[in-house]
Amino acid sequence: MITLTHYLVLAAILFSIALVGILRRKNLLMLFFATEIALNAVNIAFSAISKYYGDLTGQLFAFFIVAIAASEVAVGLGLLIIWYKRRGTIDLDSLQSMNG
Amino acid sequence: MDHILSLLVFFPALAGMLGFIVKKENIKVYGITVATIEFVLSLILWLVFDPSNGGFQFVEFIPLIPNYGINYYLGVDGISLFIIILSTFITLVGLISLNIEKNLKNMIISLLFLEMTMVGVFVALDAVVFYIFWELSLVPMLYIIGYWGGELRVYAAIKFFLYTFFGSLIMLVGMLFLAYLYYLATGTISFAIPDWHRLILPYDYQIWLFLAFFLGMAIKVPMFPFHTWLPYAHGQAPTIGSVILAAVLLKMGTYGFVRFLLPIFPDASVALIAPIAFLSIVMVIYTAMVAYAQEDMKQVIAYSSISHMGVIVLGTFAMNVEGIAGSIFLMISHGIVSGALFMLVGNIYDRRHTKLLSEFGGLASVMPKYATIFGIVLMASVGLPLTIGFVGEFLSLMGIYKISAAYAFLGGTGIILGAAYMLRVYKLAFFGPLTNEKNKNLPDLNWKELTSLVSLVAVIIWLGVNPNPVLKPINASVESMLQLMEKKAITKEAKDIFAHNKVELEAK
Amino acid sequence: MVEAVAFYLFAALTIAMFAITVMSKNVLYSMSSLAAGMIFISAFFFLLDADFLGVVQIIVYSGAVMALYAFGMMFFDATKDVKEKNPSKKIVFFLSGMIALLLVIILLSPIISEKVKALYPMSEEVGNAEAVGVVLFTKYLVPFEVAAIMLLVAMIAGIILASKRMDESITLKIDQEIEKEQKGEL
Amino acid sequence: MEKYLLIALFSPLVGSLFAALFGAKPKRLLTGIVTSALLFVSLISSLILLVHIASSDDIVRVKLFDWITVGSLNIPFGFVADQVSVIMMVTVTTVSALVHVYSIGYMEHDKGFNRFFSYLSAFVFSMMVLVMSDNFAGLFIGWEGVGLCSWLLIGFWYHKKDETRDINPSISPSWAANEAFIMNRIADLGMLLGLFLIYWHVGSLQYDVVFAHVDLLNIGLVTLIGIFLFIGAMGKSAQFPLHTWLADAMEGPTPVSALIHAATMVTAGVYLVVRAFPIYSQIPDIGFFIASLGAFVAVFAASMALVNTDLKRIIAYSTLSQLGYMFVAGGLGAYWIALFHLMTHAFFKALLFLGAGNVMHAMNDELNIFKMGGLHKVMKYTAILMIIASLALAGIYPFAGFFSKDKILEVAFDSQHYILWFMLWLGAGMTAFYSFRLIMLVFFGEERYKKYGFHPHEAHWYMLLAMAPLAILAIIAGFFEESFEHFVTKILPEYHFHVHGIVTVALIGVTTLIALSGIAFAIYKYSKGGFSEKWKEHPIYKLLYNQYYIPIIYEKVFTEPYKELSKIAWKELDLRVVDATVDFIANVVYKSGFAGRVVQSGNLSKMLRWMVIGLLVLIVLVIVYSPVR
Repeated sequence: MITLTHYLVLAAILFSIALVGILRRKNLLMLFFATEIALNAVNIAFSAISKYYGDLTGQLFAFFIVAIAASEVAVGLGLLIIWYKRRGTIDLDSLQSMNG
Repeated sequence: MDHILSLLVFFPALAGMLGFIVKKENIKVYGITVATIEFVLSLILWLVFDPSNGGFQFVEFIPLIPNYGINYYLGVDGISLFIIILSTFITLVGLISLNIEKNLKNMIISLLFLEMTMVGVFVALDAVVFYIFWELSLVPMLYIIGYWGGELRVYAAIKFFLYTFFGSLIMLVGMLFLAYLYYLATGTISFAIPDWHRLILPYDYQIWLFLAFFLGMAIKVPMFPFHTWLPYAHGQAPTIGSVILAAVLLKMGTYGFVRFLLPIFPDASVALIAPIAFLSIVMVIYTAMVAYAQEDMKQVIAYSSISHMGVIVLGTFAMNVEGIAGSIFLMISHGIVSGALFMLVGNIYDRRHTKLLSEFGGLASVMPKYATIFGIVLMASVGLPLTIGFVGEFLSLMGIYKISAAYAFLGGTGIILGAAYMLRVYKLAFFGPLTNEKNKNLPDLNWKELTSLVSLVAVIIWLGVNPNPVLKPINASVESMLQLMEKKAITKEAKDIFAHNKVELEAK
Repeated sequence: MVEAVAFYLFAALTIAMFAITVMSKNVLYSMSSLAAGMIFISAFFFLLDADFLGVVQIIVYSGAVMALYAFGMMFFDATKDVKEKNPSKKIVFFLSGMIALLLVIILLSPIISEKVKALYPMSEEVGNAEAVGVVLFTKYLVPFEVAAIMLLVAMIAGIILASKRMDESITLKIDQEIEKEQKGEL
Repeated sequence: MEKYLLIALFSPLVGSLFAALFGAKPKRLLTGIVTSALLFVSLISSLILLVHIASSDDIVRVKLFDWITVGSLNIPFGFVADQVSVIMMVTVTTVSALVHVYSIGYMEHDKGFNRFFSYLSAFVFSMMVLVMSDNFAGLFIGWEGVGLCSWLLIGFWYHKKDETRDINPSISPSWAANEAFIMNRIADLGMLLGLFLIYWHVGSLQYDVVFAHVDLLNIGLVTLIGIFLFIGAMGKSAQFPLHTWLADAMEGPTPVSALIHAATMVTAGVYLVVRAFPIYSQIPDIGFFIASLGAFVAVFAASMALVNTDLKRIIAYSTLSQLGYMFVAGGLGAYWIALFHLMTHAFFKALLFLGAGNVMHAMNDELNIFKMGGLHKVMKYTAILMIIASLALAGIYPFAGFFSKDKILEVAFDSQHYILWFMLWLGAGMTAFYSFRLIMLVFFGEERYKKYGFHPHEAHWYMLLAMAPLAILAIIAGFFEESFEHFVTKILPEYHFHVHGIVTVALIGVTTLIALSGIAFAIYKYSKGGFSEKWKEHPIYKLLYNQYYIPIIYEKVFTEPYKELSKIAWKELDLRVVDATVDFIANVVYKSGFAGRVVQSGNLSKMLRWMVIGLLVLIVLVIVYSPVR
C-alpha cells in the first residue's frame, strides 16, 4: 500500500537532488533546471497531501506553483540571455558585481 | 478644549510641513509665529488646568489597535503640564535667538517637528505612543547635530543617536513584557500607562522591569556612567540644538522616572534607592569635577547639566512629596537655566567663533549687558535663593535628606562644586584685564538676543520669587501618585518608607 | 498493487532522470532528462487522482517550459560541455544528504491527521477537473486572476528582455561603462 | 506699623533697582543720592519701629505671600520686627545709610559709580531680609543674598589681574570674591542640612514653631541641629577654619569692607546663634565649643593683626577677633551681650574702616602702613575719628567697646571658664596693641609718605560728616547698656552673674590695665621707630605674617589637588575609561561587522551554500523543537 509517507519521502529525495544541483552546478541554466526539480518535488508533496486529506487546496497550490514556475522561466531566461550577450558566459562566478 | 492636547502635539508638525511652501525670507517669522501660537496654546492649557486635581486632565482616547490595547491616549497632569510649557517656551525662545544662515528653512522645520515629539512624549498616556514620540525625537536632533554641528558633528550625532537608541530598545522590551504581564493579570493587553499604574507586580518582575526601563531612561538623563554621549553632542551641536537638548530632551529621562518607574514599580524603586542614589551622587560630584577641568565654556555647561541632573534623580528617588515635587520643579528650572546658559555661550561663539576660555577674559567691561545676564543665570545655576534654581534644589535635597542625611550631604556638595566651576568660568571669561585684542571691540547683545535672554531671566526671577503657581499642580499630582504607590507597595521595606516618609512630630 | 508498482517504477525513473539532469555535463542531456522527468512526475499526479494537474504538468512543463528552454539554449553554445570549477563536492553532498536525511526523518514521523479538516473536500461525483474548476473560479478567483496577470507580465518581460538591443541599454550598463561614457571614451 | 516694616525692608531694594537702571551708564550723582535717601527712609522706619516696640512691646509681623508650599512644607515670605531684629535693623540701616553717604565721596571717580550703589543697596536689602525674616528659609534667602552682594562687591574691581601671593596676598579682587563665595557655600551646605533636619522633625521652618517645639526633640537631634546651624554661622562669620576669605575680601572698595565685612554681614553668624538661642540654650556643650572656638579665633586673629602691614587687613583681622568675642558670649549663653557687642562693634568698626578709607583715598589706594606716617598733620579729623574708633576697639572707658567687651570677659570669668577668660584677656591686650600700632604708624612719627611721592589730603566734608554719627555712637553707645539689656531680654534670656561687687571691679581693672598697657607699649615702641628689622627674620614673625601659612596650606591641600583631580577625572577617567568603554563596545560591533562582511562576498554560489546551511539549521531546529513528539 502506498501511503502519504511514500510520496513525501519521494518529494524529499527529489528536493535533495535539486539541492545538489543548486549547490554543485555553476552554470546558470543548470541552476534553473535544478530549481524546476525542486518546485516539482514540492508539487508532488502538495498533491499527495491533497489526496490523502481529501482537500483540493493542495492541488490548487501546486497549480499556482506551476504558473509561477512558468513565469520564472520566462523572465529568468530573458535575463540569462542578456547576461550571456554581454558577458559571453553564464557562469555563476561571473556574477560578482554585488561584491560587498 | 476637548482636543487641546492633540492640537498641541500636532500643530507644530503640521505647521512645519506647511513651512516647506513658505518663502525663504519669511521662514523665520513664520517659525516664530507658529512657536508663539503653540506657546500661547500651552499657556491656555495651564489656564484651564485644574490645579487641585491630581489626576489626568484633558484626556483623549481613540482606540488604534484595540486587540493589542494600543490606543491614542493623551492626558496631562501636574507633573507633565509644566514640562510641556517648558518645551514650547524654550522652542519659542530658541527660535527667536536663532542665528543660523545655512539652510534655515530645514532648521526651523526640524525644530517644529522636534517640538511635536517633545510635547508628544509628555502628553502620551499610552506607552506605545510615548515610545513613538520618544524615538521620533531623536530624528530631528540627529539632523540638527549632524548637519549644523561643528567639526566632529557626524561622530557626535551618531554617538548620540545610537547610544540613546540602544537604551530605548531595552525599554521597549520592558514595555512589551509589561503589557504581557498585564495580559496575564487581567486577560486583556493594555499599553495604557494609567492601567499599568494600577497593576501590582511581583517583586522579582518589578526589579527586572525596573532595570529595563531604568537603563533606557538613564541613558537619556544621562546618568553616570552612561553620560559620555552628552559632552560630544553638546560640544558639536549648534546653539539651538544644545539649548533644546539640555532644556527638554534630557528631561524626558527624568520625566520617565517619575511617570513609569515610581508608580509602576514602587517596591523595586524603594529597593534600588541606594544604588541609584550612589550613581546620582557620583554623577553630581564627578561631573562637577570634570566640569571644573574643562577648557571649553560649552563643555563646562554640558557637564554642569549632568551634575544638576544628578540632583534631580536624587529628588525623584526621595519617595516623598517634597523631593519628587522638588525634582520636577528642578527639571523645569534646569531647563530654563541650562537653556539660557547655552544660549549665552552661543552668543559669544557667534561673535568670536571660539568657546575656549583661554581666549576670553575681562569681557565684563566690553559687554556689560551680557555679563549681567550671564551673572544672573549663573547665580540661578548655582541655586541662589529667589532664583528659579534654588527652589528645586532645596526641595530635592530636603526630600532625599529624609531617606538619608549622607545622600543629602553628598548630593549637596554639588552646590559647592557647582559654585566652584561656574565662578571659575565667570572669572576666566568676564573678570581680569582685557588682554585679548580680538575681544576689545565685541558688540554687546543685540535686541534679538536680549529679547530671548531677558524673557528667560524674567522667568528665572519670577518663578524664583513665586514658585507656588507651578508647585501647586505638581504637588497635587505627586501626592496622588504617592498615595497610589503607598497603596501598591507589597514589600515591607517599601511600606515602611511610604508610611514614614513625611514629617513626623516627635514627642519626648 | 498496480498503484505500488507504478509508484516505485515512476519514482525510480524520476529520480534517475533528475539525477542525470543534475550530474550531466552536457546541457542538452540535462534538458532532455529534465523533460523526461517532468513527464514521469505527471504520472504521480494521475496516481494521486489529480488528473487536471497531471495534464497541466505535461502541457506547461514538458510543452511550454521545455520549449522555452530549448529556444533559450539556442542563444547559448549548447553543444560544448559545461566547464565548471566545482567547489569541494564533499560539502555539497554532505549538505544535501543531511537535508534529505532530516527531511525523511521529519516526514516519516507520524502526522496528526485527525485534526486536519478538509476545506474543499473532494467529491466522488464530479471529476477532478470539474472540482478544480469550481474551486478555482470561486474561492481562488482573485489569485487566479493575479496569476494570469503575472504570466502576462512575465511573457512581456521575457520578450522585451530577450529582444532588446542590449548594447545600448542604459539600465543594464555596468558602472564602468557609464563612467567611460561620461568621460567620452565610448 | 506693618507699613513701616515694609518701607524699611523694601526701600533699599527700590534704591538698588533704581541704581541698576543706570548700571552700565557713566556716573550719575543722582543714583548715589537716591539710594542714600532711601536708606535714610529705611533707617527712619526702623527707628519708628524701635520706638514703637520699645514703648508698646508689640511685635510687628507681616506676611506677604507664600513662597514655597509643597507637601507639609509651607514657607511664607514672613517678616517680623521684634526686639532682636529691630536692633539689627537699626544697626544695619544706620551703618549702611552712613556708608552710602560716605561712598558718594569715596567712589566719586570710579567708573562703576552707579553699579556700586546698586550692589550696595541690594546688599542692605538682603541683610534686612536676613534679620527680619520670621523663618529659617527667609533667613537663608538673606544669607545667600548677602553672599551674592559680597561676591559682587569684593570683585567690584574685577578688571584687576591675578598676582602672586607675594605681591598681593589676596591674588586679585575676582579671586577673593570667588574664594569668599565658595567658602560661604561650604558653610551654607551645613546650614541647609540643619534646615532639613529641622523641617523633618518639626514640620515647619517658622522660628516660633521651631522654638516652641525644641523642648520636645531629643537632645541628640538638637545637638545636631545646633552643629549644622553653627557650621553655617562659621562660614558667614569667618570663624576658623573658614576664615581666610575675610582678609582677602579686603580687595573690595573700603566702604564695602566697612559695611559688609565689618559691621553687618559677618555678624550674621552671631545673629543666627542669638536668634536660635532656644536651640543653643538646650545644648551647653555645643555652646562651650562655640565659645572655645570664638576665644581661639579672638587670639588667633589678633596675633595675625600684630604684624601685618596692610592697613585694611589689620582691621579685617581685628574684625575676626571681635567676632570671636561675640561667639564667646553667644556660646556661653549671654545672648544679649553678644548682640550688644555686635551693635557697638558695628559702629566703631565701620568708623575705623571708613577712616582707613580716607587714608587710602589720600594715599592713592596705598595700603602699606609703613609707607605712611605723620598723616595727622594733613588729616586731622580722620585721625581723631580713627583714634576714637581704636579706643573703642581697645575697650577703654567710656567708649562703647569697653562696655560690651568687658561684659564678655566677665561672662567668661563668671561661667568659670578661666582659660577662655585668659585668652580673651590676652586678646584684649593684643587688640589694644595692634590698634595703636596702626594709629602710630599711619598718623604719627616720621612722614614716610613723602619718600614715595604721595600728596595726601583730607577727605570731603560730607564723608567726614557721615563718619561723625558713627563716632558719636562709638562713644556713647555703651551707656545704653542697661536699657538695651532691658529691651532685648524681653525675648532673649537674661544672663545672671554669680560674681558681684569687688570681683567685677577687679576684672574690669585687670582688663583695662592690659588694654592700657597694650596702648602704651604701642605708643612707646612706635614713637621710637618701631621694632628692629631683625624681628622680621624671626620665624614667629613670618608665621604670623603669612597668616600661619593657612592660605598656602589650603591651596596645597584643597585647591591644587582638586584641580589635579578634576583634570584626572576628565582626561583619564572620563575620556580614557568611561568614554573609551563605550567606544570599545561600538568598535567591537563595527569590527565584527567587518569580519562578517566576508560572508557577503557577492559570489552567488557561496551565498547559495550559506542559504542551504541556513536551511539545514532551520530543519534541525524544527526537529529539535518539534511540537509533535
